[in-house]
Amino acid sequence: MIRLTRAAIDYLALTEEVRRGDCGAVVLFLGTVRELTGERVTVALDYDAYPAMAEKKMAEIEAETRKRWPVGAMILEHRLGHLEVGDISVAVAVSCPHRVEAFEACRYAIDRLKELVPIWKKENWADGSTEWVHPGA
Amino acid sequence: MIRLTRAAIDYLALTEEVRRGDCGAVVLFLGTVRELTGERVTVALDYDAYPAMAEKKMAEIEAETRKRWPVGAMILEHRLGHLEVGDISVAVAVSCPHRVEAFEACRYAIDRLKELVPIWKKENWADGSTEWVHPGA
Amino acid sequence: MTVLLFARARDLLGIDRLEIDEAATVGDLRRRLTQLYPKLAGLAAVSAFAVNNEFASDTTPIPANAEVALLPPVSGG
Amino acid sequence: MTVLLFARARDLLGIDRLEIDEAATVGDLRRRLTQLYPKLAGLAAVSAFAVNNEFASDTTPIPANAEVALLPPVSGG
Repeated sequence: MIRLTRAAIDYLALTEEVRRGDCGAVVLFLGTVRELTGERVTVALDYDAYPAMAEKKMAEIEAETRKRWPVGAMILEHRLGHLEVGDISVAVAVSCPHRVEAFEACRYAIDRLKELVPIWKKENWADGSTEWVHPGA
Repeated sequence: MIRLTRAAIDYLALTEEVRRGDCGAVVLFLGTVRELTGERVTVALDYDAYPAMAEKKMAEIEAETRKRWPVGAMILEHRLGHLEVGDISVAVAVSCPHRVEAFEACRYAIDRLKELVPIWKKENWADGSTEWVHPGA
Repeated sequence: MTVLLFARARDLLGIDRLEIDEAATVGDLRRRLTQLYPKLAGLAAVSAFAVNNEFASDTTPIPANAEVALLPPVSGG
Repeated sequence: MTVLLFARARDLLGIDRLEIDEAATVGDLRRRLTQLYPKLAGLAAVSAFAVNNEFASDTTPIPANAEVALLPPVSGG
């Protein structure tokens, strides 16, 4: 299951959703807004998306992940809008029968999400300036 | 931080404890009681430990993990006693500045825990029999 | 045709979409954008394009009524 | 000396610790246990021992008043 949301990510609900009797392992990844990038201080991030394509790509990532590992349940959820330091921007929860699979599947899903999903963040630096983050641009 | 407990593991509290402004990534692993092992049906597990040594080994694993990765905060918690299918037996929560480190550190900690910590589980099979699990014995 | 703009591309032009004559391929569109909007040139050179919600290469044809988007390097997560 | 027992070892003997004459090394203790408690022999052969909460090899000496434990293969997690 995939979700784009403007509300705070409720990772407890999301983790409960993936727990299953036939899965002995759950791995949850949370991406949170970090205060420091090198020497620069972030006060907030704004996340923008191309929603229709982002949802399509996230659904494809779920399908690819399920093809490669015996996933019981998984949820990819990304938050959009204005986030403060410490807020959760993305959560990936995966349950699998065994732990190695659950770690690999969760890591694959977040790695692919960061590569492929049309979502962008704008830094709000402590000095008042802002800057879209476009790696390599 | 490490904990042995006979109460249900509150992984929400534990995850909140590791979230930090200087860490952009949290990885949580939950081990849960799986219903099926091959064809056999588990109804419950009993976990026994050598508590003093288990706590010592868990503290060593935390120290080793912190030596290898830039861990912000981490908690290893293992439950003991009688657990039903779906209950959480172990939780490892790790925060790091970046996600690759958080995944590796969390996985290392749970892998080492399963190798080194003197905790044992007894299967309670659906046919009423019980059996201590001693890999290789 | 309409081209959707996001992130820095939107800020550079101050609009979230632009109207432009039909282009046969993504490569044609990229060249056209670069000529018409010099401010966008540097970013357009390193951006991807999407045609109907799928990543497209410069040789991808653009069908009539396609939904086309300029996608600067992504930074979600 | 006292040897703590856990898991299947405890169930096999029906007790959680046993008293046994001092042994110089873990190897001596392992042999002694195997002779005195034939029921334990198979499991003792594949078990680890701990001396003062640390894994010990067969050559590890056992100090007086050490806390010694027989550790069948672990299965926590």
